[in-house]
Amino acid sequence: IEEPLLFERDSEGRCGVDLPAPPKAKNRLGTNARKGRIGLPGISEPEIVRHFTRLSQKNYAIDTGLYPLGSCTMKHNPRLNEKMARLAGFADIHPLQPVSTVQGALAVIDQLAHWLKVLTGMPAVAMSPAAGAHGELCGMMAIRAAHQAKGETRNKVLVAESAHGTNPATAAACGFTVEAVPANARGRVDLAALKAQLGPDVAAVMLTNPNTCGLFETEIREISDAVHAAGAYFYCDGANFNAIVGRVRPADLGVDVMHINLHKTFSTPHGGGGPGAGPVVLAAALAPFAPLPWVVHGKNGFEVLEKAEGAATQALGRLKGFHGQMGMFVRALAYMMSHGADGLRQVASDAVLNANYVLAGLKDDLTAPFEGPCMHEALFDDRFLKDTGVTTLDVAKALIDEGFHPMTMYFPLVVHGALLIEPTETESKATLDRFIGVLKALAAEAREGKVDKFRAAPTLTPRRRLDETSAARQPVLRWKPEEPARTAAE
Amino acid sequence: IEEPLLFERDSEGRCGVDLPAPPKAKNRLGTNARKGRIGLPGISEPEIVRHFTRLSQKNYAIDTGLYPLGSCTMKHNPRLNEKMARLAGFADIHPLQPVSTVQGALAVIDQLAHWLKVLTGMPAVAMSPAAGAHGELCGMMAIRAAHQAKGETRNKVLVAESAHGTNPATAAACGFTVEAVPANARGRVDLAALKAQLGPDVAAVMLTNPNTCGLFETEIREISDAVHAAGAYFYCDGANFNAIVGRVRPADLGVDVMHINLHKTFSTPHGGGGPGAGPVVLAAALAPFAPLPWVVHGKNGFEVLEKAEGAATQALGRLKGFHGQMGMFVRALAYMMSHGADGLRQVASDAVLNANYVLAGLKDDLTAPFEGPCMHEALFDDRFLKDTGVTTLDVAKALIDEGFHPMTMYFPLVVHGALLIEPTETESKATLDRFIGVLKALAAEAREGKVDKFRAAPTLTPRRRLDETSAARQPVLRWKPEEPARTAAE
Amino acid sequence: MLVAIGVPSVDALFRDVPKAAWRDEPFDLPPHQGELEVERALARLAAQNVPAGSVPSFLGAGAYRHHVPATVDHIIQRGEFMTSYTPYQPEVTQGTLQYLFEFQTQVALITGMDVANASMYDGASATAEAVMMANRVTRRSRAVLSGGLHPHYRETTETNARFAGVTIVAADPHPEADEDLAALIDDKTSCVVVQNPDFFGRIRDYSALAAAAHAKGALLVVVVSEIVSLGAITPPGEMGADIVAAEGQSIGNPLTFGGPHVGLFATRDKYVRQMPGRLVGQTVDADGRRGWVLTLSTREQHIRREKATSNICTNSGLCALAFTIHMSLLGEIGFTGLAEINHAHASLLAEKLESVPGVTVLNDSFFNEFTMALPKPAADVVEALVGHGVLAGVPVSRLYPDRPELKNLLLVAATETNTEADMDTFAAKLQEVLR
Amino acid sequence: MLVAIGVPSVDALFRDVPKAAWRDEPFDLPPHQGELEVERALARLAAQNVPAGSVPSFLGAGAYRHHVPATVDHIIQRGEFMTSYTPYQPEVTQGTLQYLFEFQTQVALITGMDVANASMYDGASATAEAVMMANRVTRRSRAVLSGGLHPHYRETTETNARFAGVTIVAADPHPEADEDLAALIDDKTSCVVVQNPDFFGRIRDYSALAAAAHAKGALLVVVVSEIVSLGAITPPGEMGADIVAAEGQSIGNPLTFGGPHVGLFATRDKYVRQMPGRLVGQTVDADGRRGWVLTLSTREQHIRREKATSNICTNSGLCALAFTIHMSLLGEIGFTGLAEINHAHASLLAEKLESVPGVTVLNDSFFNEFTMALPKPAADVVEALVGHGVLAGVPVSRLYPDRPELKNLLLVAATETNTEADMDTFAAKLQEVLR
Repeated sequence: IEEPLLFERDSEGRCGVDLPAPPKAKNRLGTNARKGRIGLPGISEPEIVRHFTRLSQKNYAIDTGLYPLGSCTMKHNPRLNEKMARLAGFADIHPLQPVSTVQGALAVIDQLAHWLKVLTGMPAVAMSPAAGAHGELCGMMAIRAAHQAKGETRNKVLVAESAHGTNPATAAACGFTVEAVPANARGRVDLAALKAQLGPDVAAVMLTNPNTCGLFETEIREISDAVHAAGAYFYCDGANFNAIVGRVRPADLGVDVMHINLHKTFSTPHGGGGPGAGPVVLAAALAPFAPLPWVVHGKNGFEVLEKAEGAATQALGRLKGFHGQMGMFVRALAYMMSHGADGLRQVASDAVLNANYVLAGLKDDLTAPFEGPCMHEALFDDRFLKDTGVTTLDVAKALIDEGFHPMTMYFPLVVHGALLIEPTETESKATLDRFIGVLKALAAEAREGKVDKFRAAPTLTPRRRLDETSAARQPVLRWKPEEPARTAAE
Repeated sequence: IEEPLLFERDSEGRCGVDLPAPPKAKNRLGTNARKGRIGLPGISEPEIVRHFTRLSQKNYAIDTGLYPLGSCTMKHNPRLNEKMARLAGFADIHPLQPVSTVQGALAVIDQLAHWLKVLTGMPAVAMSPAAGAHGELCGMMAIRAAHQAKGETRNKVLVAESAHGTNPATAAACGFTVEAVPANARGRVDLAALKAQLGPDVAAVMLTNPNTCGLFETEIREISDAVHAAGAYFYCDGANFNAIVGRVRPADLGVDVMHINLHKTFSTPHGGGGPGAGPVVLAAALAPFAPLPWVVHGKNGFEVLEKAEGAATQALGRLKGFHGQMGMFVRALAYMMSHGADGLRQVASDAVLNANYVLAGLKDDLTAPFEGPCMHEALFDDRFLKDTGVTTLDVAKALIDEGFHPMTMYFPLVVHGALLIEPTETESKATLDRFIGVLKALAAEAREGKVDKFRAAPTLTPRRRLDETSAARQPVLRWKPEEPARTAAE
Repeated sequence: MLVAIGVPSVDALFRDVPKAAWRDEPFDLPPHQGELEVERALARLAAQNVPAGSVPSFLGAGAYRHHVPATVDHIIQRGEFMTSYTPYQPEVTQGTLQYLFEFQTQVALITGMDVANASMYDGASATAEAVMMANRVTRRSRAVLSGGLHPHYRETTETNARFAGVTIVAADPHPEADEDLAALIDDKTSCVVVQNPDFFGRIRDYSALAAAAHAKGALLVVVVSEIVSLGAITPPGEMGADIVAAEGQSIGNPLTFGGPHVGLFATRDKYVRQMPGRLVGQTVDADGRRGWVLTLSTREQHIRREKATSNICTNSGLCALAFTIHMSLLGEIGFTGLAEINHAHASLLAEKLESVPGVTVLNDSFFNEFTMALPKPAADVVEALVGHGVLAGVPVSRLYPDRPELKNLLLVAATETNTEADMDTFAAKLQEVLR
Repeated sequence: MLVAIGVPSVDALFRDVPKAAWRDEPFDLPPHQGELEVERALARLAAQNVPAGSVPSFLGAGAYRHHVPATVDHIIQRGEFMTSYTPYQPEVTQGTLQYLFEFQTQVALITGMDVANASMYDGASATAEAVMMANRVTRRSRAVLSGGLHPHYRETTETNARFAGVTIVAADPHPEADEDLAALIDDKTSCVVVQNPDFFGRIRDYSALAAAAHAKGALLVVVVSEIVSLGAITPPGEMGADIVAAEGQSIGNPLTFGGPHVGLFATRDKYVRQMPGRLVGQTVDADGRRGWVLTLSTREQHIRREKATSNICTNSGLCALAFTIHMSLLGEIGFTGLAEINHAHASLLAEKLESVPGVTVLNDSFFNEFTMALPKPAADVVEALVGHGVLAGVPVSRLYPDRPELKNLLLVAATETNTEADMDTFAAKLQEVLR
């Protein structure tokens, strides 16, 4: 069934809310009152519930099936966390209430910070970044501020070739020039190349570990030592922290700064693209530069430092309004408390176990570019599709018709036609077995030359393949009313 | 995608909850502790969320589309009501807490009772019945108790031919014998026949008004006068009260007792078959017999009479545990407060308008057995299918493939192959137009002889027509583990 | 729309209504209000109640405060479940039908019975229906009720019986003496109804009573008002029960002042066609694929009208769904584990309260609820403890006001939701009040 | 599973981790807890806060307490929305894509702009991105900020600017004087950033400023921190704005201590390829049916890496959905009606507070928030009023501690959620505290 746009519905003069009459009071708007209609449709509440319910049914989600997007960590989102975030004591407090009236909220921030610091071994954490990329921005700013405080001008940042696109984008947003560090044949950073690139102009090196090939950087200590010896800082992209949480502390690997995607490792929902939260843990050398606000212990409980003064004199400034993503903090803390120190270890173990099970199950049918074991995700390239006429994209779309969301495609860039599969710890063996079986069958069909089937896929979805090229060439980014002229002609 | 039963899932030793360890304490269970396994599967929380989410997607619901089940009144269920029912002050109170600690709950019962009394014009209401049929039981018991109190033995109940099946079943459950009252050619009760049936052995007459043909009983006053003259009581089935709420008070029609389905007229959700709530309004003559408990105004606020003594000496007893369906009361009261006296009138007007619009739109293509205007639902018979080979059932199933839930079929019994359509007030004209269009097209296809298409329908659903006969012949009412013998043989 | 219908006004559509009964003005009730105002008004009423979770609370007597996982309420609110009707059109309601089939299976498993229906209004009305069913099966109309049956269940059964012309023989309630129900069974008796754990919390083996009943051609009906107990004690099916009527609220459903709750009803295969209520059965569709339908509807009122097994048309669908989800989450380990914690908490509480001077626990055995004798009227003690911020339990006199011999008895329950600190508070305050 | 993989233990899979960094024992953190216990612990923390809805509350300054219809939170919790990812696979995420397209349209309509993106983190970060975008469009790097810009927005912009090498010229905040921003624009200026209503609540016509900026080749960025105002005042698009950065929290989203909120971002068609953030566009599928996809991704970091328009990878999806649903429910009548009530409440409140001796309202115009001068430091007054159970507003000194000339100023907001009784309480208690 087709679902029209809200703006295309029968709507004459309806309203889905019932507002009280305004009291009589003087109009003090001044001379800038709105004139003319906005153009919003008026639709009844039942129709709106139905509209969005039907739209929701056009979505795939963790709640409907496996979502094996490598590097995105689509794990189960416990409903307890949702319930906790909606307690009036968290959801209905204003960010600028007197601090005496929000001590519990500040305690949540403080407790979450404590968990993050212990789990990473780092002495400080900046809580306000709103998402992973925002956390990267925060981390790179802290690095820049630290160099500036030392009177150093270092303008170059080395970024691993396999890095998420946000890494170079972030470095550029902070005014750095970016240089790629190549990968070696084992899918890790090429240590010799890195050493050659390091120098007095390098402010930082940005790596992901486990990296985006799903591999642990075996020479991580050698890397961090080299970075430090060169006077640079080691930024670790924390997107894959879920592979080692409770098992390995980034501080013990020589990491100076790392963001943590609460929506990946700590299960806050992805929400169709946000909101996220990206707290950043900082080594002692970078801690003084953490952005405002800071939550600190004071005489009368928690206090909030909102200006660059006192202990926060070197703070790098402010990254967003208010205190950060409180709603996400509550969810993440609920997750941590539910799992505990023991449960979080188990998370990492199960995530790695599941990924290796997929790798083992598929390595004979697909082609794995690097030797295992992998960490939380299994990487394949498209050599198994060679000469079949079928592409990575085709496989992904065919998977949709089998009832599964595709894996991450064409990333990381270091292998050709990448297929990056991350099952996460919350999937059962039965689900993985079914997924492996389907992929094996698809690989066989590709070998058998069923190109047409692949090209046509998906066929069982609300829409078939969409024309992205024309969408970008002639962008239609909003609904517009039909031209009055045309309406009149009809 | 097929969804296995919970019991068929991979489950070795899992558990979807995390319980604290029990404290050390003496075992005082005695000698009857459970031995042996129960046989419940153990499944993780993510798998369970997915299981039930997927099951939900196999359901049609008001939230997904028009649900025009005549006599069932499937209207929009506002989410505000759900939110209110979940306030801790309502959801987390024990029914036997000291009354001083539940004054707000008793106030809800009292306020809802007030609304019901004013809307029906009746002086009393019994709140505890758990559903419509339960309310009928309550009403018929009150009638029997009243006759007994007068020392009369009247054992016969007259029930309209068009009545819901619950009416005769209820009368029988109270030990009455049941006699049907025929309908006349206008789809109303045959007054002359009724008068002839009335006599000193008749305890009550049970009618629905508007009746199940969707028609208002034009001679309702004459009927009630005759019933009263014969010393009997007039039980009105309130299932269709939504057609006249805010417009007509049953008391003004001579009704002595009527149940009210809160899930029909007052929008509490049907929930796939319950829970409902069926308060019963009572005339003064029947009020003393209302079942326990009674909520009354006392010196220190509200009090609860739980025994047949004092004011409640003649109470007919108890119909269920505790106080009735509190959760439903809160929802219904929220609905009433939202609509107000003015909004409830509008509900009736819009419900009747929508039904007549459907009647007008379809009367040339389908066959209407009685002349309009109708009230809240439009009745058709199957004359329009004569000689087509297509049945009412076929039309209903074909409607499913067009994205609509079928109307009520083969009820009321007074017309052949009935199709009873109730759109309710919460549907938009656009939706009704689409529904009318689809039914017109189906009628045309039936006339064109497309029998095969009808017989095959539905084809777009998770299941096609199901074999109800074999289900009843060899009932399989629960999952059972496979026979060990067979497992061993495999 | 009026033009299409051909009337000048909506009021014209109501022309069949007698003039004298037509009301042109709104009734004397408040006008409509916005969400904000309704929410404010109802929140004010809610605030006039003391939520059981806001204070140490130990009430049971047929309604128990358990922890319901957040997942349960999340799923039952999905519109596809909540705003669907009774699954009369199975092709588009396989979701509802499958969970009800799963529910029936779960109920059968935990009660140890062959088969269960798709739920009833509550435990009390299920008990009344069990007696009616026993009458149909045995073609007799005399039922014997234990004094240990929950008073609301007894009263509900008596009310139904009175109007259906059934004789009820009810033993007196007694918290300590064992009753000889076998002696009350005669060859007109359709059934004997017992509760386990009984109203006073005692756990009994009814196997001998089952044999005695069967010997006289009567059925044994076993009632369970705290379903969690079945995770720890012998299920009725293993004691020879013919019908089980139970209250399922404890699994998945909040207290909600006593309703809606969910009645469970199970029996033996051979009696299934006399069972009241909805039933879901397995079948196949036109393509031979497994599916589910409402079945055996020839027992029901919409087919058999006055000959139906009962007048019940609704089950407690959404509450049954909550039960099914919670039970699925628990599974074997969780359900038995939950029972274990409940018993341990109650045992610990009993120990603490027994140490209060003047207090005696009367039970020789119990699950998560027991009866204490106090040195003064229990209702007064409970009222006094409200002032100390403790909801102390249910005075037996609340349910048996007419039996002075029970007036010092207090029913006390503990579940997994009670902390040891709560228990200590209770014991300390009780001691203070009794001093 | 280990057998299939061919390792003896899960730990063996971690063999690439350096021994020195491998931790065999759990960390020094609490062990796992059940739902019941977690819920109890977090509820205890929640109870240490004073919810704005539990007392008369008049805080604004960029976060506003509005009534969110129950429908909104119901729908956003549907698993298909909440547990879905960024819609990279459009065939199975048309639900997310369509609502984002609807969101973009709503934002464009209410701001009076051509086009909007699929949301940003919040108003402050959107403002910083607006300045960066203006730099890209104009190839300049000097931005002029109004003193009426929310201090958090200014600080965020300054922080970004500092690291990106952008010059910021910021006017001083002043609650009464009109600033001459046109005079600060030179031919190196990329944009001038104003807020409407401004931080002090004043409503301004920026048409002349737009003309002045355009004359110098600079863009006008208009910031809106209370989006409901656009139901009552002239939208930025009609004043010549080139970019609008706004905070959308007021529609559909709770306060939640300041986050997550939802940034709105709109611009002119001609600048769309310089716009940061996600964009959904209309297209057709292989069968020619209308559908939606993420588009213009060549602006984005996963394609262009260090050349991207911004490093932003996430939007505020679920908050944008809440916005879309609430806005749909409101519609034209509701959105303008909501604005009307907000203004009327604020006007009534201003009247009541002005009558308190010593209090002056400084605004010549306002929407739902205004600035009052008090006879003593506003922070002290607010603190004193906490003791009287009133959350009185935001002292300007909370955001400008370093400006003694502002220390007696109090920002006070009223929305549809404030009753007249709340306002009377506020006025009475304020009078008491000032006495």
